[in-house]
Amino acid sequence: MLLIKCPWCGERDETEFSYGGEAAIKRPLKPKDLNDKDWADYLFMRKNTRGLFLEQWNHSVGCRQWFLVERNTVTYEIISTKRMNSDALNSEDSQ
Amino acid sequence: MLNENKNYALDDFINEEKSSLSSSQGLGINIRAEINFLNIRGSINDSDFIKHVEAVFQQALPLDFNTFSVGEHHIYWLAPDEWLVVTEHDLKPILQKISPEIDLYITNQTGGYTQLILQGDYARSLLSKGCTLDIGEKKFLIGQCAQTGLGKAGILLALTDSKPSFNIIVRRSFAEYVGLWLKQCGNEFGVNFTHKH
Amino acid sequence: MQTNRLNQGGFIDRHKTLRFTFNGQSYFGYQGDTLASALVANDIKIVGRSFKYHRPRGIIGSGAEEPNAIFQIGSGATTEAGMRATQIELYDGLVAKSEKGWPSLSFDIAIINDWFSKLFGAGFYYKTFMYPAKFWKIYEYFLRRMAGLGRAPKQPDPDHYSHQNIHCDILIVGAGPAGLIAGVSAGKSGAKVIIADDQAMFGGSLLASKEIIGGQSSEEWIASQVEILKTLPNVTCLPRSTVFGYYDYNFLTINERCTNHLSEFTAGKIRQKLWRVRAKRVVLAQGAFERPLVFPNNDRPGIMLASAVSNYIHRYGVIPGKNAVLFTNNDSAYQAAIDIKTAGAQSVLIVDSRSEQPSDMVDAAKKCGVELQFDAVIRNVIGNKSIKAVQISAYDASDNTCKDKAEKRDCDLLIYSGGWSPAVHLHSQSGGKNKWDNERHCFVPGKPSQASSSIGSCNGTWILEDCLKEGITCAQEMVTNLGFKAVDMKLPSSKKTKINPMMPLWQVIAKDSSENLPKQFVDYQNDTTVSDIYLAVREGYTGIEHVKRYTALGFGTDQGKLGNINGMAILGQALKKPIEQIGTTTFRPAYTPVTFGVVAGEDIDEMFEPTRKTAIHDFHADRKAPFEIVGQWLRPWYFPEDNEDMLSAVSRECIAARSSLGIMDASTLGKIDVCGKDAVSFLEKIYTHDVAKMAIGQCAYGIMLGEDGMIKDDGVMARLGENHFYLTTTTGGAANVMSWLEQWLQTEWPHLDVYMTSLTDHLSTIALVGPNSRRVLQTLVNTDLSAEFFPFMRTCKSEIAGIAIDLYRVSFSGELAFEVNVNSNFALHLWNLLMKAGKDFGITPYGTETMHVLRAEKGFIIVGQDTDGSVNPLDAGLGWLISKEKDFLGKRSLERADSLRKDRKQLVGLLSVDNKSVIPEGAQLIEKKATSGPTPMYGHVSSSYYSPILGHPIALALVQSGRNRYGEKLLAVSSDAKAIEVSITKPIFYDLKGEQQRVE
Amino acid sequence: MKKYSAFSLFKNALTNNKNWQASWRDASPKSKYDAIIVGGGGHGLATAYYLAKNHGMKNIAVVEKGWIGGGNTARNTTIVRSNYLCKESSLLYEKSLKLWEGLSQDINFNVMFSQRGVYNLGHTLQDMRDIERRVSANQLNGIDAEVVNAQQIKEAIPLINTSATARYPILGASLQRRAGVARHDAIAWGYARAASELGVDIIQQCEVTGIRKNGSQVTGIETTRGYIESKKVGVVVAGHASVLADMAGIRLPLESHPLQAYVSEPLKPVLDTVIMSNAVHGYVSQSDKGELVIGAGIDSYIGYGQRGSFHTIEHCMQAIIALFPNFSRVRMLRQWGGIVDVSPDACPILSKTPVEGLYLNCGWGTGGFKATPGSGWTFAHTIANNQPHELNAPFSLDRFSTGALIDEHGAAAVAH
Repeated sequence: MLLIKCPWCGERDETEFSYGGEAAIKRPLKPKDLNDKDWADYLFMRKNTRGLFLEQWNHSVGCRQWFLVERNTVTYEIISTKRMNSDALNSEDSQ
Repeated sequence: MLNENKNYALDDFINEEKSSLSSSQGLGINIRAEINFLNIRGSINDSDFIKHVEAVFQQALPLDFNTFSVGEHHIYWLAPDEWLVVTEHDLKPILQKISPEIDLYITNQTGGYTQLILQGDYARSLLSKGCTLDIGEKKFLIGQCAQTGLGKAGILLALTDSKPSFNIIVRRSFAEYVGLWLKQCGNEFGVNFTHKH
Repeated sequence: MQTNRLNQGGFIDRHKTLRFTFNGQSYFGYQGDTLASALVANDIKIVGRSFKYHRPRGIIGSGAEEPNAIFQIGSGATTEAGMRATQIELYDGLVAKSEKGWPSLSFDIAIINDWFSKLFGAGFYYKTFMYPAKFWKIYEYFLRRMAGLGRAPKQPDPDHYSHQNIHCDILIVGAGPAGLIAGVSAGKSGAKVIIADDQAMFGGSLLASKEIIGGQSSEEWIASQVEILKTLPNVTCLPRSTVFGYYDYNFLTINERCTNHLSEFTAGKIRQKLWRVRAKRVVLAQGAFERPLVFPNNDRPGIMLASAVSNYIHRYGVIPGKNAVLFTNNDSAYQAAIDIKTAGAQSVLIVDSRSEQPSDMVDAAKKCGVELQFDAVIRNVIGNKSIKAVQISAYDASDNTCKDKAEKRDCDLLIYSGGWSPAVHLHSQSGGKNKWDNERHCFVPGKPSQASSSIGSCNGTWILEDCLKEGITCAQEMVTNLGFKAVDMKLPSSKKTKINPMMPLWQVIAKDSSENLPKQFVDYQNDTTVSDIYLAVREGYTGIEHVKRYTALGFGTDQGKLGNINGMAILGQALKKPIEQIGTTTFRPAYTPVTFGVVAGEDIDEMFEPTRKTAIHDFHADRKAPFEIVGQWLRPWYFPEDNEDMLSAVSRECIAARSSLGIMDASTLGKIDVCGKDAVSFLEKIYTHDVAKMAIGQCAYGIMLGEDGMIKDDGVMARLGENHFYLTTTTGGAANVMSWLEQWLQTEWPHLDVYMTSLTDHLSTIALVGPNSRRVLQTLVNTDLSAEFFPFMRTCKSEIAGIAIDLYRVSFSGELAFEVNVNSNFALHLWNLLMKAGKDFGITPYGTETMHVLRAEKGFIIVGQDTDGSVNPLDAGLGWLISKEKDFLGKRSLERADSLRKDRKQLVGLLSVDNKSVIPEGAQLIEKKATSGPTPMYGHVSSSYYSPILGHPIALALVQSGRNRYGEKLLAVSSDAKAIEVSITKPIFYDLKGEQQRVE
Repeated sequence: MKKYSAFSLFKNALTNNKNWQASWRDASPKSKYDAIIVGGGGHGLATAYYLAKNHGMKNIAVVEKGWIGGGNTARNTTIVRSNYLCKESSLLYEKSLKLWEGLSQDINFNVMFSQRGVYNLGHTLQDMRDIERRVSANQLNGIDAEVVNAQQIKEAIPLINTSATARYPILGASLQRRAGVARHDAIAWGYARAASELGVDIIQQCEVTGIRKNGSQVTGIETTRGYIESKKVGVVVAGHASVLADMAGIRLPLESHPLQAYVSEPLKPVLDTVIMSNAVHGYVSQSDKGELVIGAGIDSYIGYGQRGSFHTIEHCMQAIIALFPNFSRVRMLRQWGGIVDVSPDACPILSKTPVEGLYLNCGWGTGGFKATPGSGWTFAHTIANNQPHELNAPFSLDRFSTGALIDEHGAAAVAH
């Protein structure tokens, strides 16, 4: 049962949040320039990391804000949570 | 005559409770009628926005997360760019004061919310049966509010005094569920529904 | 007759006699008894029959580890299965039945399993019952009836269960000496403390001991500590509360049994509570389990753990036997010998596998007249329904075997102790590993993986003084680094006993191999014997997980509390490996079983999920409209008059809407207010049509696609201002769409200045539908509703009887229609006004079914019914909505190879050729049934109704390259194998030109 | 290999069961194999068995990082059915179901396949439309299926709550009578024994740490027990598929989620069939041992921890009590979690890969157990012939580029 620190509302029970999956998947600026394979990569291919993983959560029952969570997918330990527009996102390499 | 702020969602429910429920044992629930709700959106980086809101409402806009300000109205923080005004005042004059020049976006939510007031010694115990938030005396203080879950509904919870009194603001279509929930879980403590006019 | 009841002692009230029945026989016990202690008091030897071999079994333990005394309690709706007599507090009228044994406990016909047990070795069922194949059903029928412990009730549970969330600084699990003193020192510091213990009384092992602590008797000491805890407002004491789960982030679950000890059913009371705890720190002090010893026939009734004997004597004033033999490999068991001798046993002999060496326990035993025999073991037990005697042999530590020569010793009780296993279950659940300790010969908790620490005997600390010390220091460390000021606690003095190390004796090994000896049980509950483990190894099941699964070791309802360690050690011997290389076993919740009811809590029946009603619900209910569940909402399905059936009601409603005036409650639609400088550019990315080109006041039908190009949701949207829009979504999709939009906005385009606010609850929507809708509405509003001023697909603000409204001239029926949005507080009032105003035109309220018929007649789709996750806009015939110029979500996917396939399924209309059969929704469309192999299917029927206005059935379907097949005929085949001939048409049946909705 | 039978049991009993031999050889890795299967779960062992039996390959190894059958094979709720919506899925699962029907005899190991029927409940009008659509499709695909109404359900399952006032009333169900449950451990041990007999090396405690390539051709695997050479490597590791694929530089359209289940204490027979309800997220059957075996919905987040969150269990309990109000006093004995790899279209990937000689079998989501024999059968074919069997051709990796997804979301929704 996770305990997630919303960057605005503080620590709340997992049940207040909804999951957004892998973070920092940048939508291609010109989709029509992509071939089918590259488009599929963006659309479906995922890191599905075993270990440290950057993901998106939404405080859906609370302030409705989407934010970033760095979490170990094996121990479930949350290393840090950050607001969307913080540097973490930008530093993350985009596919 | 039509009562403009009556929340029909709970109406039947309340009537039936009135007769059936035993007197309070340190716990009471009021359904608050005759109040208006306004949702405000805007950017806290926009000082004009903040100034204008405070001018319109004659009251400070709570910029601290999960707090509310009390004056002529209750103004609750909902999100970094969103607030909820709960007021007994007529909305027309307020809305007229709003300048189109300012990036302030306002929606009337009066029909969208129901407010309950939960009061008494057992209020905390009752709430924590269905709320995972830590609302202990030391943790959840007067002037604090939080959007959280109660049972399977989302609520806005605020502590207004040391009785303690909690304001529970819930979306209209979930109000009946929350009412039922409070009644069922409140059995343990003896809930008491009254309809305040 | 309570023949084994002592005249004094124990925490029981001899003035409160309680009557109970066991297998139909009446007995008496006292207030304070457990069912087990009462049975022992009444000298009941056989309490059950074993799982596989149906051997007679007696009570072995006194707590959660008891494998044999497992009963069905009560009857009817309130019966409970699998209950341990050792954990049931006796109450007056308690009814208990043993769960096996037919025709009777003392004579169980299935004992033949025991005689032919060689046939039923580990995993025998994998090797037989295979031939002939079709007989398995019969074999299984009998196997299932042999298996299973108790019976589930047949009626709904009348009891109530409750949940309680609680946050604390420190949760202490177990109120034995270590837990108690930790609780006191933590509590005094002001930290918020919860201390839970699964027993009715705090005190743990001290309840059964005569220790002196700080000059007080253990009884007085417990009382004084509990007193302190009770006076501290920051401490919550939870007796009868089992911590059964330890999850991530120090989330623990406690099962408090509130009324189980009072009766089978207590009306108006909560039976059990689930405490959902978030603790900053956790102290694990649940104690340890004593291990049995493994030797031939070690399961006979009259064999009991040493700790259990002391418990029965001290806590319940019950003496389990008169002539006892005690078999041990360690010092702790000596206490039981001393206790039972002091309590009045005629003879007590200690058989110790170790050589004699001076120790306080030995002296104490000798002093009170206990006989001792060293370097000896029990090699067999005589008597099968109750123990008559034991065979004692000399034990040769050099080659670890016992000599053949045996002497017989009569006794009516065999006490045994194989040492102790710390209760590392919760530590293990929390993610912590356990490590084998070769001094203490047990698993002890390794490094905690969460903010917790183990103290006392569940940390492998046996000596009382050390346990108390650990309790104090642990608590003080915790409170200090939680920012509280630790209070000084002085360690209460207690007797320092010198104890000699135990001797690891996992199995009494004879010269002859164990297969040839009588059964030596490792796991009593599943009848797992030493030979089963050797057999598993022989057959290649050598990993502990394999052995456990193959032999069922540890898979009983005691989850191996007694047998696991012995089993692992014996496996080690079989593999000639040290036990630490066998690996540890991980424990999972529940520590002890918990009822489904308490885990479910209050959220059952109508509270299982919120039911949402519109502001106009009362009207529908008054009209006795049946409701359709859509998402969480209740929507009126149709409005029967008198005792109309559905078909005639719907026909009446349809005709009214098409010929004069219908009214519908559309309030459940999702409604979203969108504003902000970048509202247009945001919505351009979301919708497939050109949003920028919309004039202010204009409405449009819009669809949203997922990035995969498939239709996600649809609805009317309107431009209310330069940067201000109003969107509607489907009823079911509302919440998803809102958070989906927020996700795109916040995570992909955070630079956009857009604000979205839900209006779903604030606004109710009333649709006025039909040729007379304008005329009637015009009588109520000042706004000019003529086509000239208010044409199709426009919106404006207006007012009815002083109530502000938003008017939309849109149509989901193909008729002239208006949707009225109004503050929900006024919705019912407004609805009634409209009903009144429409009276002369026979205004007819209609529900979702009529709405479906009307829209189907026009070929309007319902997302989720006429589409699923595999339908794109072109398939649905909505290509006209797709903007050529701009990009939008999902556009790129429409150009993938598969999206361009010519033979994709497309939305079409269907008419039944006989012009009267209504095609079942879901029916598959084929040309003809294949004589062999799969029949090719070209599509399926998504919507199908009888159209009253047309006087014949209509249907919508998705058909491969359907738009090229107009006129073709197919067969619609439904699950009842009926086939209806249908012809493919355009997906529109009524008012093909769309004149009604645009009518001037 | 000594044949298992009532007679062999009897014969061995006479000799105190001392003459039983090992079910399978616990082999050590050789330096080179014709084919290596990574993953000693049911699917991997079945693949090895059919490679040897159907395709005559003898020099094969199955490498398993722990103990065979210790992953999802040991952690599922053992439901076997084939009543899927899409032709592609239903034919694959039906092949599997047919193999189940003769499996105990084929591998001479009682997998206790119990064809007690599976009910998929419908609670809304849309549920019933979807059920009708799926059942009629099943029938036309030659798969037994029928639609039953609430009353028929009540007759078959007297304890179920069919009250019309229930929060989610039961309107009807699809029923597949040939569907049922099986014994999870037996499937791994039985295939291992049969494969071992055909010469397959079963290598436990051997974790793969790398996949070696020469250009685009796989050449072998690095393991904790050394390098093993092979030009054909089949990866069948369920939840860990992405991790293994990554070693070969392949990205997959998968997310690994916790899936939780729990059992009650063993009870006398109380439920003789299998009930599934996607609307309320719970499915339940009773094992031959008497335990109620109950599965919950998957947890929302990616998780390799073989455990999920407690509220998922709570919700599932509420669902089960909604269906069976009399189970409220039954007690939960043990709960656990597995790791399921979920694909975008809720269908598996049984496919060749961009790396020559590397084959993938993954993406079964919550539906893997039932497919074990069919998965092994078709995957073996794919590896042996370096091209897919007609039954698994549609489940290729490149369907995600072309967009030719097999959409089970439509009506079958969650597949258990």
